[in-house]
Amino acid sequence: MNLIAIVEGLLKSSGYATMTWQQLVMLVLSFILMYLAIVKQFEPLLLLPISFGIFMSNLPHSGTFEYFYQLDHWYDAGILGVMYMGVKSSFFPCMMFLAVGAMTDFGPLIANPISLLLGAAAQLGIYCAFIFANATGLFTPQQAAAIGIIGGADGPTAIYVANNLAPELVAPIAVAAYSYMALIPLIQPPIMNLLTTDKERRVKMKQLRKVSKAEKIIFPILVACLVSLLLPDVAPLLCMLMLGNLFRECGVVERLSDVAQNALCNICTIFLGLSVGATARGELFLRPQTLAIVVMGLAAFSFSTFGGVVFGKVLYAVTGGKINPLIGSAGVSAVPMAARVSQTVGSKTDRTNFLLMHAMGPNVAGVIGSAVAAGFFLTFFAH
Amino acid sequence: MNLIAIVEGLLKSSGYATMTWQQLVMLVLSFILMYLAIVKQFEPLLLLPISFGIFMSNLPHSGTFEYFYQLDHWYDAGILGVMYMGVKSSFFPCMMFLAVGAMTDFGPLIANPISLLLGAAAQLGIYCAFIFANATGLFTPQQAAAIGIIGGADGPTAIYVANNLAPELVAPIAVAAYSYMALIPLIQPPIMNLLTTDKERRVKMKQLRKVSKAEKIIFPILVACLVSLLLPDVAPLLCMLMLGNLFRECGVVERLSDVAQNALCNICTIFLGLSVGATARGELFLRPQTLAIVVMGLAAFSFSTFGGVVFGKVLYAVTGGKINPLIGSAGVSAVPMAARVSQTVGSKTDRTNFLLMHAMGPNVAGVIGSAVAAGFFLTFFAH
Amino acid sequence: MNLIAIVEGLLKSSGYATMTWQQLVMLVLSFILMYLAIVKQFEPLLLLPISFGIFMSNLPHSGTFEYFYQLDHWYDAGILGVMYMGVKSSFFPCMMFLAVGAMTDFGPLIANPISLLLGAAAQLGIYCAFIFANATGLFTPQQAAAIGIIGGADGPTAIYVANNLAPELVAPIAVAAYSYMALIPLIQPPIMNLLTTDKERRVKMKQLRKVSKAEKIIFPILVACLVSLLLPDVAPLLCMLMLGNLFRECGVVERLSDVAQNALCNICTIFLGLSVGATARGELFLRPQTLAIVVMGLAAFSFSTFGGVVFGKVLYAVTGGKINPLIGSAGVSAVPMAARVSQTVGSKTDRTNFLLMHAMGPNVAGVIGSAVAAGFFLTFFAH
Amino acid sequence: MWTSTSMGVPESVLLSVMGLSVVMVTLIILALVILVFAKVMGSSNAAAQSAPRPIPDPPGISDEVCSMILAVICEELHASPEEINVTSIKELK
Amino acid sequence: MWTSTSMGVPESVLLSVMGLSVVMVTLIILALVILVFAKVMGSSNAAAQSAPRPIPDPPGISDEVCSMILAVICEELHASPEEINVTSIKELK
Amino acid sequence: MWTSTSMGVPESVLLSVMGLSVVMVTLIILALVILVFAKVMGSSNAAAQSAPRPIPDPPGISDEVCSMILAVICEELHASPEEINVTSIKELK
Ligand code: NA
Ligand code: NA
Ligand code: NA
Repeated sequence: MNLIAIVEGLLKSSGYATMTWQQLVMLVLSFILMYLAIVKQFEPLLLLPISFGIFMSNLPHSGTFEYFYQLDHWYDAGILGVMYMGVKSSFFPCMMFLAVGAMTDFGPLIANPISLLLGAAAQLGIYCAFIFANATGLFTPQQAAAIGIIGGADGPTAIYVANNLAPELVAPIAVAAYSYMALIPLIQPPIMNLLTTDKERRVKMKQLRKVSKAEKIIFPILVACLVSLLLPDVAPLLCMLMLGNLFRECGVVERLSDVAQNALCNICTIFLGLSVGATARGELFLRPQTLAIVVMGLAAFSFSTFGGVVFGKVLYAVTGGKINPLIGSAGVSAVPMAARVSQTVGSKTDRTNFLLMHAMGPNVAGVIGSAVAAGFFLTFFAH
Repeated sequence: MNLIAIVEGLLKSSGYATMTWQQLVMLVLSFILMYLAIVKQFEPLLLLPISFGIFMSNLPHSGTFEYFYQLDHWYDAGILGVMYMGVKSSFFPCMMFLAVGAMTDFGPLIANPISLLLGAAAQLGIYCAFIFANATGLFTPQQAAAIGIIGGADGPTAIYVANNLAPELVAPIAVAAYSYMALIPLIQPPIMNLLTTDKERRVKMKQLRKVSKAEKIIFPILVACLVSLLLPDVAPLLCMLMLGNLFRECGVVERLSDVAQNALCNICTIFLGLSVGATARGELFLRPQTLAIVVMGLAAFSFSTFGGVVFGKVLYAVTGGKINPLIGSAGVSAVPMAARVSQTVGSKTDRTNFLLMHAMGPNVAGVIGSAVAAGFFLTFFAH
Repeated sequence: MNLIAIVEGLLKSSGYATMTWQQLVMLVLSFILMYLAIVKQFEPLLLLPISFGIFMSNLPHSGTFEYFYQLDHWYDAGILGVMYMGVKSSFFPCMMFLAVGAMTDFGPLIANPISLLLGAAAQLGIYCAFIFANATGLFTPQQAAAIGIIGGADGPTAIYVANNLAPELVAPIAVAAYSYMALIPLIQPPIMNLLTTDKERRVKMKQLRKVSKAEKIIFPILVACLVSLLLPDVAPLLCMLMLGNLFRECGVVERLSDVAQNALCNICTIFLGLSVGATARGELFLRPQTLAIVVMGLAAFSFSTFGGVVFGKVLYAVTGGKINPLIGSAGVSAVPMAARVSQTVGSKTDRTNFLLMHAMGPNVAGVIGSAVAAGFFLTFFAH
Repeated sequence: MWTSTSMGVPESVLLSVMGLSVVMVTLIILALVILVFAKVMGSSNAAAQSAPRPIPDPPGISDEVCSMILAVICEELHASPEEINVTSIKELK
Repeated sequence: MWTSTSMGVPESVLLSVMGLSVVMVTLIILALVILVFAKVMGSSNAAAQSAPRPIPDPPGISDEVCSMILAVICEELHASPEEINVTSIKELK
Repeated sequence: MWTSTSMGVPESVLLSVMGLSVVMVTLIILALVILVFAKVMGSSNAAAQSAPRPIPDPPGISDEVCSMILAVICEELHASPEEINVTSIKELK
């Protein structure tokens, strides 16, 4: 042993000496995503951990991420590899939906069940992206389905489906989904303005009825039961969503509702983000497919908006002008961003038009709609 | 592929087509338990997750629960199956006891150590139920022991023992234990009134001495040490209880005491409840044994109350009327419900009689008593 | 079966009958550590769980701790054995560093980058202890390296390195590290007074410049990137530290920063402490090596202090008296204890001299310095 | 159900039509069930009025805080709590 | 210790008597140890009095809130905080 | 890199010198990068002044509490909220 040998060994094992060009590109990409998360505030709660996961995983020899199920000992998978157990088992997406449920008020939807139709129509983009993805020939149908679900604009649903149908695409799908959710205020308004007339945008909707506590308690149980029986494959996700909502509405388990929304949710957010990001290894991520996913994600969001607004116009016509078509775009979910966009576009045409509460109905319906769409794909492709 | 084939496939795989009668009964049962938890407020913190676990697990094909240790890959066990790892390893019951310890003030017990005798006497029901269960011939002695522990009126102890001696009975035992704990205000008063005279119920006990901080700190260490050495099998449970209490009393680890009582406790409550409920699969649950467990659980609670009150009468006689026998019933534990029942029954006879603090002694002693009883059974049957 | 047989069986399986002398000694040792933690307040947040882990693990037959990876079924490892999974996988030390990062303000270091040199010099003790440990012939070089890192005065770093290079020594190393961190106010002042002149101690340093938000955000990313590339083996630990700091400084993920500092940190503290303590089984712990570790830990702390102060004197000379050498001792880290010691010693000489903020720079630099030293050892010995 | 590793556009379109129909039908059923349910609950509005929920405290104005404020005011006016009657505390945004 | 898959009533009763005795004896020992301990600690009351614990703030009335209320009152009366002396804040239920 | 199960003192010293050098060099590089960075950011002080961070509310005085206190005072003085103008609320320690 001598000094020179030590220095040589150090340098050889250092990341500076062994970095591949893919890793370098991924590091730069992770910095860009951090910038978008912190400075542009693109869904920072998830994009910041995801980008840091990409960063850590692409540091050469860092040993922070291995697929634990490919190893003899799971505990050698590295810090992010250990966290990935919660993704592989679908535990984290389910916990995220538990939190979403506990944070969501389904009142506006129960008061106005027609919202559900808008929430259904705004899943159009899922299928458009699915068709496009199949048409490119770059993807298996399973992968195409996972890409389509980006159009559902629900992070946990997208990650859950990707994890079950195309685990190798979890990272680009998650990044695309959360990025476009942050971009909703840019993507939707032009489409909404293009499709609606000034008169339609001025429609003021009548105030929603009050929803009784009993209805709010029974609603999540009812939805969980009916949908899970129809599409068993989406039961874990949907039941967790509805359990969270039951915690919220039943009024006797404040403690559980609180922990689901806060400590548990935040812990899972960190681990989910980091380990999803960690799957984005340069050699797999830097392929034409990733670019195709980004393009199709945008298409999915656009067509979902299109579907929601056009169906809103149909309802406007059918109801004789009682429904403002602008609330249709909120059906893509991305709670509560999309509902706020409806409000903003509406109030730009008429400052006294408050659409927010009416848009919340389709908005939360979109969460259920995406879950149903996910269940259909899972039933069809997972067996 | 054609439309009809898709529809056919969907329907065939749907839960509506494949539901068994047992699953239907279990779904209805889960709704009843939800009703009891939410509307009647039967220990909702645990019964609501348990009932939802039953609901999810009995949805056909939902894939929410498999026994992970029977699979090649634990991560395919479903969301509730993954949570069940914390039950199988006895992690959750221990964490619940950590929380109980951090919430419990053993001051009244230290001030009046005779409480410990009442806490011991009120374990009578454990042994009565154990004898009855053996007499039916429906159960193995291990199962009988697990059923007996229902009479201890401590959820975590019951789940811990059931998990170690009769894992197939965890669900009915947990449901029975928590249900009867919620019913304590109905079960105990008639027995208490029947067994005591008006004169006994009017006894006013002298105020408890103040307990020094040092005593409170040394108490948990002392109990953990003495009992764990005598009955090593109950050490995990009892040490966690006493560690929680040490966190509380030592005054230098507020952070740990707080997290044990709140975030950690609430997270474990959700997971424990859901996964315990999930073990209640229809084909196993809907057997005569379950009914027998329900009956014997009631017997266990009744005889425990009987034991506590009768021993209270003995102490009343021995001390020349210084002990109010009503505090004996609090020895079943079910903290702090049973102590409140003592207070209520006492103040019905004499409005100026405040028994609550005196009943807290036997009440918390009952927790230790049940743990000792559990340790005895585990020593005898687990090896 | 008869009464006598039962009693006999009970007694035979009881801990009173089967306790070894080593276990007895360990129980007494655990009580002493509890006393130090509670009454003397020696880093109680970790020493209390560690001492309770020692207590539980050395109760005969308690079944609270087995090495899970030596068993057929991990879930039979006992409550502390299950927790140990988070140590074995290095998960808990990384989470502790996430919390430390989220609690640390690197502002004083960024404002005065020369602090980094003091943070480097105060790692001297690491290498002294490493040389001593090798000289005794009692330890392998891996063990010697793990012992040396005690001198870094960072609990998570010490546990991380010990876990990777010498898992059998995790317990004594952790106990030594946390004990000496608590003793810093006794260990450092004599050395500081011995090495510095009155004039040096009176140096008042000029106020630190304000650090912009952008610098604070970029700093953790920069450090994580540069150091992880140079020494990939320490990447998991260092990246987590810097991620925590990024959560803190970026200002857009309050929720994540909060959970990292509180719920997640506290939960991991309990589990880490208990399971690290549990590895201290009497038959392994009560060896001359343990005593040697205790002695060398003290040497490591002393020489680190020495290194920091002497380098402070060098800087004092080089800068013409602008640097107060007392802030050098803070470079051992042990945040914020060591910085407070600098403040106290300084203000004893001149009541108007406020060194605290200036000492915070070397103090937090010491955390990075220890991590770099750890990375060097890991690179050299782990492969 | 699908076993091939690729899917042509016609099948994709067919499956998409099918999928969107499933979503639509499911959510329509849900909407109907909710409507039926609201009727069954005895025309919800009436029900809601006949069993008014206890109004939860507006966040941030807990009982303790209110009574504390009252106590301070009493201190200041040298009045006893019984003499003062706070009819309502309004939160201003 | 028990290996058979069933247990008759006599054995059950015997084991139960045994079990209840173990519980009783264990808790009696604990009670005695506590009593001894209280004596050893030098008649606990004296000890407790010599080292009174600091009384924790009643929950819900934190220092900040109190001082804030004081500040508001000062604002209102155009008085400085030093002129007003809040002797106590009582929580009303 | 090291495979033997023991290490003599000379090698230990050599490795230690090496290790301390690595620590020193790494942290010096970091220090330099930070210095360069501070320069690049256009002399940080100027930058910090040109983009002042929004001052967060002092903990414990949330908007709701303030407006609530205002409401109580209005109640007491029979004044409407618009007539009163709270210029600042100071927290006293
Ligand atoms: Na959606
Ligand atoms: Na009990
Ligand atoms: Na250090």
